[in-house]
Amino acid sequence: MDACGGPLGNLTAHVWLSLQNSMILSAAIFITLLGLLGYLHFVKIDQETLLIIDSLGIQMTSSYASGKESTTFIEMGKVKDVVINEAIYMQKVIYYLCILLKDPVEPPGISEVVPVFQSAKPRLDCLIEVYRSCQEILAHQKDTSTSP
Amino acid sequence: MCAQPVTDTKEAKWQKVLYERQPFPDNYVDRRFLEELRKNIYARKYQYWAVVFESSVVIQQLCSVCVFVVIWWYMDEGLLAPHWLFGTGLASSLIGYVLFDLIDRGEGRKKSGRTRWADLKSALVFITFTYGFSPVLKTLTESVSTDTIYAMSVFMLLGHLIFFDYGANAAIVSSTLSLNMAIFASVCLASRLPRSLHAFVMVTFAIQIFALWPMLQKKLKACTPRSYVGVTLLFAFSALGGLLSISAVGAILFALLLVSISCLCPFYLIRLQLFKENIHGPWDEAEIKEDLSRFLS
Amino acid sequence: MACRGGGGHGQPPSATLFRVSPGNLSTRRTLTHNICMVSDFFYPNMGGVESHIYQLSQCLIERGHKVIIVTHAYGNRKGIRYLTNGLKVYYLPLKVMYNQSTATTLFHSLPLLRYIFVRERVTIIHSHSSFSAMAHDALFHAKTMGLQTVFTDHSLFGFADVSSVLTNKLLTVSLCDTNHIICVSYTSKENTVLRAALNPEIVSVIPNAVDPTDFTPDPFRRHDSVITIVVVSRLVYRKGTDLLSGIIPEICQKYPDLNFIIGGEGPKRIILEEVRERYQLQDRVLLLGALEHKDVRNVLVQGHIFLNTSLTEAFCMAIVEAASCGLQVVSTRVGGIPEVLPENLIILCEPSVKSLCEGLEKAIFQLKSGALPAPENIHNIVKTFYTWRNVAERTEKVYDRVAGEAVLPMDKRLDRLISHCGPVTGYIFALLAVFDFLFLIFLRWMTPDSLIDVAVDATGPRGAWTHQCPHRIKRREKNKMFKAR
Amino acid sequence: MLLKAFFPTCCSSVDSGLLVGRWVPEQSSAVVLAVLHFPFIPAQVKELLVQVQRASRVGMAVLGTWCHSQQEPEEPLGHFLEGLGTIFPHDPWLQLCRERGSKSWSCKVSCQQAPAALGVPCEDQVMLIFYDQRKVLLSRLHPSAVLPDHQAGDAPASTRGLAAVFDTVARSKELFRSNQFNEGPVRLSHWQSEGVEASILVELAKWASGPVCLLLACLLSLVSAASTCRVFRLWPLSFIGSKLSTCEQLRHRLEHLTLVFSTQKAESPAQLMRKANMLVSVLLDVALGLSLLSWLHGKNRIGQLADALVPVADHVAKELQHLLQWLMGAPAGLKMNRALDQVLGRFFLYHIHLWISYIHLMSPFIECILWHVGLSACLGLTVALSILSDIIALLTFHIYCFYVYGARLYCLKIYGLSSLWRLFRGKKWNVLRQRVDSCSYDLDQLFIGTLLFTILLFLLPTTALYYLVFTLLRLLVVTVQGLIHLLVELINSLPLYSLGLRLCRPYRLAAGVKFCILEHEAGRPLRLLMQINPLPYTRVVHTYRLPSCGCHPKHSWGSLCRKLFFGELIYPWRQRGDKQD
Repeated sequence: MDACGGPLGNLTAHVWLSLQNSMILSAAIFITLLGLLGYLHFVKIDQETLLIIDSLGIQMTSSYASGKESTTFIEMGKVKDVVINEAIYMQKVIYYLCILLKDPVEPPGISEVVPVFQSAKPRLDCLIEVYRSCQEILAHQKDTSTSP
Repeated sequence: MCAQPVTDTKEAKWQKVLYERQPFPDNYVDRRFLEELRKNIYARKYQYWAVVFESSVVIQQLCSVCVFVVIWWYMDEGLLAPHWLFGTGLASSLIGYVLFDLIDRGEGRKKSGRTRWADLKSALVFITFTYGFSPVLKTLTESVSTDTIYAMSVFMLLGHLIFFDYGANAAIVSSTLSLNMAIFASVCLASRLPRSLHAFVMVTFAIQIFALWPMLQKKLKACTPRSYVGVTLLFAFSALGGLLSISAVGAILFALLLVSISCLCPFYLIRLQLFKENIHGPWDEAEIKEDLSRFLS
Repeated sequence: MACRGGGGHGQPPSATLFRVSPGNLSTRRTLTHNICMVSDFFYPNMGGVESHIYQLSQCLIERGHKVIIVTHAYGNRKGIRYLTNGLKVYYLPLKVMYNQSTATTLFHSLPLLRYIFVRERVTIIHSHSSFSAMAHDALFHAKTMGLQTVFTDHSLFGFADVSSVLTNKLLTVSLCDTNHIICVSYTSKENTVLRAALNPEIVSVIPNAVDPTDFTPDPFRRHDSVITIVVVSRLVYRKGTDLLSGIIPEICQKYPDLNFIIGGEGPKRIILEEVRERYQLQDRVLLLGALEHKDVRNVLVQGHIFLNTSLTEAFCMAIVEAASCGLQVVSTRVGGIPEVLPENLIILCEPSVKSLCEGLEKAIFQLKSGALPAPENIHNIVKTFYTWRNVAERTEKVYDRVAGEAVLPMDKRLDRLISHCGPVTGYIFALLAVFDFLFLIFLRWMTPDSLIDVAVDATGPRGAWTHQCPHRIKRREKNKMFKAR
Repeated sequence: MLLKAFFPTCCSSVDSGLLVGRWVPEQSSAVVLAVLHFPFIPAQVKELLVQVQRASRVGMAVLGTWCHSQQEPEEPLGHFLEGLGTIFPHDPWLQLCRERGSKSWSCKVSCQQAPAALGVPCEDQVMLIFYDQRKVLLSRLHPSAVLPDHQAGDAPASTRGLAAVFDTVARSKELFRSNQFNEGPVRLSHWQSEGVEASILVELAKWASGPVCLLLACLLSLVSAASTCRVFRLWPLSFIGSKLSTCEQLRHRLEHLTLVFSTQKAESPAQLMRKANMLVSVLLDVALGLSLLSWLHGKNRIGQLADALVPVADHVAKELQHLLQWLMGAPAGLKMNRALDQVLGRFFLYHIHLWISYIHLMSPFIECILWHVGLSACLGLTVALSILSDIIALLTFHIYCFYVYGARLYCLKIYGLSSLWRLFRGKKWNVLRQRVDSCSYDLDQLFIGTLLFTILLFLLPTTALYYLVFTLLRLLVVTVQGLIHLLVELINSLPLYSLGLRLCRPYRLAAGVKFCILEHEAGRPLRLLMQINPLPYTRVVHTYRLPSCGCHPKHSWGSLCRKLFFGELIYPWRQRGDKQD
């Protein structure tokens, strides 16, 4: 650097600076894009589905903004009940639907609580509707499994 | 009881009890409300001259600090030879030591059970350690700037004055901390002196004026108050004189400080007592007046 | 903890309304309130305030009101819980600063508290304990939101030292526009009126209560060959543990047939242990350590005399509990203690070792001469004194009165703060009140009240819990609560 | 209860026939495994079923009929199909029909025990679930705790839920194998495995693996016997062995190899997977090591390296000398105590001098040592890396010494200052009650204490600076060693085989299933497609991670900072008294 003094040195320094600037810029853009992709792929949930199939199980699907889907299926044999619960969430108190799983060791106990619609967080009236239909199916299930 | 007819309620007398249902609403305010309120029951009456006499402890301590700083200045300037100071200090210490026992005719010594051998041992320890460490002290703060040392010393001497045991019963008082801060300041200042002998003499002098002198003072004050006042006045004037030889402005300011502490502050204390309004009542937390430590010792 | 009732699954509401038991129906009133109790102190923490809130809430629920409790999270216990009879408790995730009291910034709790007040349609905020920062926060926010406020003071404060000067100023600010204040004894009322510079007309005295069925005497549990003195208190300076350390050797030297049982834990326990070692009283002074509330009765019934050495006390529950168990009570004459029990049931002494020893000797003499009434008789007298139903009735009257009052609008509130709390403090807190109001407007703009789901009532006139078979749930919940303790 | 029929997708377009499979009564589900085509002789069919049942220990039965035709089955055919039910008595009797060329399916269920319902179709009660036979056969459900009694034999009822379906399909491998080339008297349709050629190789490998394993196991047992020999238990050797990461790594690898080549058969799929993972990890390790070896030994790189090493060590020593000289001046304008500074500086300079002479003494042998060390790369990259780590530790021994001196001095000062500070305030530490009590000291105690306090306080910056500088150097070395160790750990513990399996055959590691609705119309059976939900990568790694050698401590950041502040020594290996944070 010190070999080429005068205007030439100045120029090279300038070019180098602008090059470095553009590199920084492109790196910033790249990182932002990467972050955005990551956000769309891992964080932003577009749609959540709850599928309850009589005598088979409950399937929860959440599809991300990038199109990735993640599915969890819970067999009916493990489901103890579906309930609406309240929780303090951030600076709010919300209602949420959750699935209670049976404890395999101690049947009347609950081993796990699986919350449903974690990102959508629907309001109570909507939850009640879902809850009623879930209860209908669960009640039907219980009737048929105990009667024969 | 709530079912009693209304005519009775007029005659029923309100009682300050909770266990009876009384025919009054819950938010009823009786004439006896707040009748147990007392004001200023623990307020003390102060005598002006008594307060002035008590303030002499503060004066003494201020003067001690002043004398110490003046002596240090003389040493630093080379106006005072260390031998001379050491000799004077030794002589005055011996006189003080004899006085200490003479004032109460050795009663305090008997009570504490401290032997003369222990005193000698302490004196030896002081002298040996100070003498042994004085070369270290000399080089200790070489690289530290003089301003830092001055700031530190001022801070430590102020701390010494704040935490000194003036006889008040407060949480902040800690005679140990006070003495330690004074020694720290003296070590800092001594390290600025030109030779290690100077440092040694300075630290010895600090011990005499900050540790031994207050002990003698306390005894003087307790046994012969009149001579104590005299000693205080003498000490204050000598400190003022020493300061005057360095700086006239400083001496005037110091004299003003002494006057304000010994005369003005007691006056204000007595005046402000008139505005005191302390509320007492049955809700106060009871104080345990007895000394309960006797059960444990 | 699930809200099964919330789904209203299958039960037609008209059918269940008639299933309410007749006893319940008789106490149901036309005017019911939605009450929110706020305090930092609640179960699983143990103490007088905690049990006061719990018992009062239970009795108010019984009388047909809707009651919820808001407190801060205790360890793992956070979120929303239901206790006996559908008493809903919000354990809010707020940071605890000192002595189980939350840190306050005066604003950070507003979003959550406002959300709860709106979704539960609360009409009256009832805060407890002047030590609780959350209670004061809630009062402040409730007044900003235009809700009626009631405050219960459970403690006494001096006026002499710096800390009490500061706290008294804060109490003045907090209570200057509170609708009504409840104190637990007349002494406490005088204290609170002086501290907060209040009009005594808006201060009611409603004592605490004990559940007399929990504290019944059992004379067979105690040995009549020796005299047993029971002390149950936290071992701290304010409870006079230092006095106790002086009394124990004095009395034990005088009476060889006398034992002490001391229940409770605290920093002063060490001096009791030292006294016990020094005077070789290991077999006569029994230190039980921390007691659970349900064990207190079992300890009390083992003794003949109950000793209370408190140095300050607004309303001493411990002596009422002891008297209810049929013990002769010896206590210091401090605070509201002289108001609590009639003279024939208590021996009052000055707070000094000498006076307390004399009181104890008098009690021992009475005991030996048989001048004391039987425990059963004492119990029968005491059990009529303080009941939670009575407390709830009287509190309800306060609510009725408060519900009719108008809440000060913002401008009047600011005027009152400035005129009532002194020039500096008044302006500062008026400014804070304005900030709070602006914050509330911002929150209302962020999440309008219409977007907040109305909570399903657990208690109250439309409560889901009152419509279900209460007994089954009661038992289950009770078990759960005991486990938590 | 709703009747669920699991039907393989590969059979959805085959000719009509009988449905062969297993009936799971607890869930009222019929798992169809194959379609048996017309014509057949009933006795042979029964014999086949008995045979398969014996081999797989699954209750096989004819579940019903399958009809794949142009139009709706005509009356006689319908009667015929119903009539078959009397030959193969089963309850309930399924009648599946599909019209050729269209997508309409129908299903009838007839129960024989209830005579009133005989032949009465109840179509809304049936659910058809299609599944891919191959994937279900090969996949393993996680968590595998659902199949604990895989070896226990005839207790298929104990597996619950969908695991039962998986179990049934997995056990009836026998059925799929026996009729691969349509030779038998009965004609079956089901999934047929491909890749026969590859399977020959696999068979060969299986044959060969037995003796190879035996041989290697013998060799390994010899090696391990040698390593446990008494000589290595003697004091200096055992101490060095426990501190050198090379020895740890070798021991770790030896364990791996003995496990992989043990002649015992893997008991469970998890164990098999573990073995495979270890094998792949060892193979990869050795491959990387060999490539490193070839790179090192080509073009005299060892010589270049050896030539470069001594100047580098010299250079480092020079730099250290400069650093010390800088510290002996007034570094960064700090107020140091000149006398102490000089003493410390000279002491460290003398050490560096010692070090340089040691290096120069060593320099003729370095190339030779490096050459031999390079050979160790054929044992694997991890071993080479561990040796590198050890060499770094040896070459920076002087830094370690400086660090220890600095830390000890600093630690002494800190503890002295903290107790003297208590004396300064008139307090003392009560050992019995573990708290600070107030105490009244004698005048001479106070005086000496304060004198020492002052001296220590003014000397502290000097010591602290030396400590700080050498701690930073030491931390640099430890960080480099830690990075190498991390790399070794990564190679050691990454379950490469499982990850590869997850990448190429996602269905092999199943986290569960998911369903797609194919047809949901009133009056027709609900048709669902069952797909396999693969295990996420994080869980694959978590489940199949190989245990690491665990000779390194895991400090929490807080405790590390605390130790650094108080001048306690930090080591890259675990101390005896250390607890894992």
